[in-house]
Amino acid sequence: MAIAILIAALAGATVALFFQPRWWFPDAISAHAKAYDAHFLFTLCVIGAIFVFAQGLLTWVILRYRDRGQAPSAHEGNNTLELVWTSATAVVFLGLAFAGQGIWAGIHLDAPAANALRVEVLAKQFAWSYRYPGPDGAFGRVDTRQIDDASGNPFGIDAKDPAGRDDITGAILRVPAGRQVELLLKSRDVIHNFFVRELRLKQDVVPGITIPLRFTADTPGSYEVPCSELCGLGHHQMRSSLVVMAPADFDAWLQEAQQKAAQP
Amino acid sequence: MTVFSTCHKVIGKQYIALSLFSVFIGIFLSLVMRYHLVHPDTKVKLFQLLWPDGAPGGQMTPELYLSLMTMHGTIMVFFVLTTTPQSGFGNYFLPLQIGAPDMAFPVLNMLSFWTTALSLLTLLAAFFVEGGAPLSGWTAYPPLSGLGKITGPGQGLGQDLWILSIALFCVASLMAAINFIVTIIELRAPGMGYFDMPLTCWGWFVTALISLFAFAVLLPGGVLLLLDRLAGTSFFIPGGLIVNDQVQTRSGGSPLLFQHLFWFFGHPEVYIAILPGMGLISTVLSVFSGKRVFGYKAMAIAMLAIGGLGFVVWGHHMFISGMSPYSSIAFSVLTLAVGVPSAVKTFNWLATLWGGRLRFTAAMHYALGFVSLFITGGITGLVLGQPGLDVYFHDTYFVVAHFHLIMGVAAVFAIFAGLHYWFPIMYGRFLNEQLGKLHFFLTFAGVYALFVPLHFAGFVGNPRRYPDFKEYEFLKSVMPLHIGVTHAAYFLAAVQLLFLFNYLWSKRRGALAPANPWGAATREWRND
Amino acid sequence: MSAHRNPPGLKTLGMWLFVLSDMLTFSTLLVVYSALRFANPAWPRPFSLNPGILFATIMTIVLLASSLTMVWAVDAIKRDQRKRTVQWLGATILGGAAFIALHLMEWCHLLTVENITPASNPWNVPLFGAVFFGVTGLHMAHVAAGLVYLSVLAAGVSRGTFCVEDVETGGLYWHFVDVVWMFVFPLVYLMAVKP
Amino acid sequence: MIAVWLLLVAITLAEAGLAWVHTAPALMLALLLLLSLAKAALIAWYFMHLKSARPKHLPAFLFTLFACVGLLLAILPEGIRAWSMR
Repeated sequence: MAIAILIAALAGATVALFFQPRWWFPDAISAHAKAYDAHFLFTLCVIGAIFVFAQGLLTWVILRYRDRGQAPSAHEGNNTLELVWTSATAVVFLGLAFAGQGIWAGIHLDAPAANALRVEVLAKQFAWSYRYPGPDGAFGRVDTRQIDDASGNPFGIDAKDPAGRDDITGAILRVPAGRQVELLLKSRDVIHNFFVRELRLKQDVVPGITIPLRFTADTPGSYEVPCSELCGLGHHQMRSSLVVMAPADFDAWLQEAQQKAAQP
Repeated sequence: MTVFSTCHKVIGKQYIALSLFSVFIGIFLSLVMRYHLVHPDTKVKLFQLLWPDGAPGGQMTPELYLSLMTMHGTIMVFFVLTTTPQSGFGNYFLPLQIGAPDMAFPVLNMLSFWTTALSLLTLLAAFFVEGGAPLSGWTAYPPLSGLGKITGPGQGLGQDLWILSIALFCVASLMAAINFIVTIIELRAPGMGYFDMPLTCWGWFVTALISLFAFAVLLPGGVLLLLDRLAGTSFFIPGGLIVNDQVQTRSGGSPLLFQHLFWFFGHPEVYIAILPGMGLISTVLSVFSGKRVFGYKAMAIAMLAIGGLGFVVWGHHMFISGMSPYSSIAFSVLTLAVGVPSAVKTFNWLATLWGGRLRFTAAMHYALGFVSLFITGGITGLVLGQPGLDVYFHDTYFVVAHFHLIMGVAAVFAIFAGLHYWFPIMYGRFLNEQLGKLHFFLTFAGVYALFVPLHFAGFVGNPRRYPDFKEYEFLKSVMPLHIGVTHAAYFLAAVQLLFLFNYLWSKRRGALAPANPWGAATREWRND
Repeated sequence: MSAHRNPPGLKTLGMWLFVLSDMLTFSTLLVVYSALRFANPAWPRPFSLNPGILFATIMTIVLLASSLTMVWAVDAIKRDQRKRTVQWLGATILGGAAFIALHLMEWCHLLTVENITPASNPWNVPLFGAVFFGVTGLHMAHVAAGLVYLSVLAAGVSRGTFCVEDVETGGLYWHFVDVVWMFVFPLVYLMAVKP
Repeated sequence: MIAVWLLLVAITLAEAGLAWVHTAPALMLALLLLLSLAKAALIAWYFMHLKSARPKHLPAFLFTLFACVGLLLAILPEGIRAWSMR
C-alpha cells in the first residue's frame, strides 16, 4: 500500500540524513565535550534502533494486514505482553536517564579546581563584557551608579576600591588552554544565555543571581558565542567570542593587559 | 442556529470554526517568518501594508519578526491545539458517546466559548496597538516581559493585551474543564462504567482534569506578571537592573519563579494538546482494522499515567535556566519515565493493527500518519530529557523540530483524522475521500521535509528565535537547510488549501453519508 | 436551556471542582509569597497588635459570621422558607459588605498613613506590599464577586426561580471564600506581626 | 452550628493570641498552619456539608489538589538558593 511505502521511505530518508557529515556538531574542544559526543552517539544509537524498529513494524503491519478479505482476529489484549513491553521500555528509558547523569554531574556538581581562572561575565542588551581580577586575584567592588558603558566601565567597578584598580575588562573572553576556567555569569537587565558550541555548554544568565560555569578548553582557537535565550530585538546580534590561547600566549596577553590597566 | 447557542453540537462547531480561522492566521505568520529567514534583506510591499511600523518600506525589523513568532506560537498552542481536539470534538461528541442529552452546564459551555473568542480577539488586537504585538515569545519570560516598553517595542500595550488574552483563556478553559468533568462523572448513560467509555472520552476526561489544575496555576502567574507591569510590583523582577541605561527601582523578585509557574502549566499543556488525539487515534485504528482496541484498560491507564506524570516533569524546560542541578537530575528521571506510558500506547496501537483487516480510508491514513509522527517526534524527547545532552540542543532548532512534530503536527493529524471520521455525523456528508488521501500524502511528505532537516540545524547549534542568521560565521552553513525548509513550508501551506476546499465543498456538496458508514460500534453513530 | 432534566448534585459537583481549582490558584499565590520571603530574609513585620492585628481579627470574625448566616440560609431553603432564606442571604451580603468596607478602610490606612503601596514601603522590601495587596486583593475580588452572586441568588429565591441546589451551591462558594481567608489571615497578617 | 462557629472564633482568637505572646516564627508558622487546617476542615465538614453529602470522587480530587500544592512547594528551595546566589 502507498502509505506503507511512504512511511518506510520517509523513515529511511530520515535515518540516511544522519549519515551526512555536513550538518553536525563542531569539533569538541574539551574533555567534557568529547564525553558529551560519546554519550550522544550512544543515545543516538539507542533511539535510532527504536525508531527503525517502530517505523519498520508499523510499515510491516500495514502491508501484512491490508484488506485482502481476511477475517480480523479477535484478540483484544494480553496482559503478559503489556507487562513485557512496559518493563522493557522502562528499563531502556530509565537506563538512558541514569547513564546520562555523568556528563551533567561533571559540569555542575564537581568541585572547582584550586587553580581555576575566575572570570566574571556580564550580559546586557545586547553585548557581553568580561572581567578578570588582575594580579591581586580579587574582583573589585561594584557600584551600579558608576556603570558607564561609554568610558569602558560596564561593570561599574568602584573607583575607590583598590582591589578594582587592576581589574581587566574586555569584550572578548580569552582563556588559556588546559587550565580550568570558572565563569561567573551575571546579567544587568533580562535573561541571556551563554553558549559555546565547541564546549557543548549552555547556561542561562539570569539577572539577580550569579551562576557559575566551569570548563577546561584544550584546543586553541577562536569560537563564537551566540546568545541563546530570547532577550529582545537585538537577540540575534548579541555575539561574542571565546578565544582559547596557548598558556604562554595567554600569560603574555594578561601581562600586557595588566600593564595597560595599571596606567592611569 | 443561533449565535449564543447553548447546544453542545453548535458550540463544538463554533470551536472548530474558531480554530480553522486561527490556524490559517498561524500558518500565514509562519510563512512570513520563513520567507524573512531566507530573504532577510528583501523588501516586501505586503509586509509594509500589513505592518507599517514593523516593516518600514517593506523591510522587516527584528522586533516584527519576534512579534510574529510570539503570535504564531500563542495562536497555535492555545487557539488551535488546545481548542479543536478538546473543546471542538469534545463538546460535539462527548455527550453523544456517553449517551448524555447535552453537556452538564449548557450556559456555562456557551460562556466558555465566547470567553475563548474574546480571548482570541484580545490577542489579535495586540497587532494593532502602538508598538505592535509582544516580542517575548509564547513563554513570556520576565524581566523581558515584565518591565514594559523599555525592553522593546511591543512590550508595552501589546504585552499587556497578550497577558490579558491568556488570562481570559485560562478562565474559559477552567469553565470548560468543570463542564467536561461533571458531564463525564454524572451523565454517563445508565450502566456505562468508566471503563466502558470509548478511549476518546478517556482522552477528554484526563485532559479536562489536567486543565482544571494546570490553568489554575497559569492564571495567578499571568496576573502577577500583569501586576509587575501595571502596578509597579516586582514579583519576578530582581533588584539592581539597568535596562536601556535606565536604573530600575524594583527589587527582590525572582525570574525563575515565573518559569516554574509557567512550565507547571506549560508541560501539562502539551498533554492537553495530544491526549484527545491519542484517544481519537485509538478509535479510528480500531474501527478501520475491524478489531477492538488492544489492551483497552492499559490504554486508559496509560492516559491517566501520562496526565499524572505530566505534572512532575516541568523542570525539563529549565535545565539551562540556573535551577538547582540536583532538581535537574530528578526531573530528568521523571521525564524519561513519562516516555514509558507513551511507548506503551504506541505498542498498543501496533497491536491493535496486528491481525486486523485494515481499510485504508482517509481517516485511517491520518491515524497511521499520527502513529508514525508520534514515534518520530517523541523519540527525540529521549535526547532532550537528559539534562547533560539538553544543554547543547536547548533553544536550538532541534527543539523546534521536536515539539512541532509531536505536539504540533501529530496533534493536527489527529484533528484531520477526526474531521474525516466524524464529518458524516457533523454534516451528514463525507469529506471527499480521494481528495483527503491526496492531502494526506502531500502533507505527510511535506511535514517530514519541513521538520526533519530542522534537527540538523540544531546539530550545528542554530539558536531559535533569530530573525536572521547574518551575524554568525557558523550559521552560514545552515542557510541551504533553511532554504529547503522554507520551500517545504510553502509547499505544506499550499497543500492545506486542498483541505480547506475539501471541507467547504463537502459541507454542501459532499457525497451523502448513510447512518453508520464506517461500521463503528460507539454510541454517536446510533440513530436514537 | 435544553428540555432535559439533569440529575441532582450536578451543580454541587461543578462548584466543588471550581473551589478545588481556585484553591490551587490561591495556593500558588501563597507559595509565591513563601518563595519570595525566603529570597528576602529581611522581610518586614510591620503589623502592630492594636490596631493592625485586632482589626484583622475583627474582619475575620465578621467573615466567619457571614458564613454562619449563609448556613442558616441554606437550612431555610431546605425547609422551603423562601422569605427566611432571602433574609439570611441579606444578612450574609451585609456581612460580606462589612468585610469589604473594613478591608478598604485598612487598605486606605496602609496606603496613606503607613506608606505601604504595592511598589514601595518604608523598609525597602517592595515585595511586602506587592504580596499583601496581591493576595488580599484577589481575595477581596472573590468576596465582591460573591456579593453579586448572592444578590442574584436572593433575587432568584424571592421570585421563586431558584431551588435548593442553587442556594447550596452559592453557600459552597461563600464558605470557600471564608476558607481562603483562614489561610490569608495567619500567613499574611499574623506572620508579619511586629516582633 | 453555633457551636462550630464559636469554635472557629475561638481558634481565630487563639491564633491572634500567638502573635500576642510573640512565639518564635518557625513554631508560630507550624502552629498557625495546623490551626488553619483545622479551621478549614471545620468549615468544609460542617458548613460545606461534607459531613452529610459528599460529591463524587472528592477524595481523589482533594488528593490531586494536595499533590499539586505539594509539587509547587518544591519551588521553595529555589527561593533560598536565589538568596545565596546573589
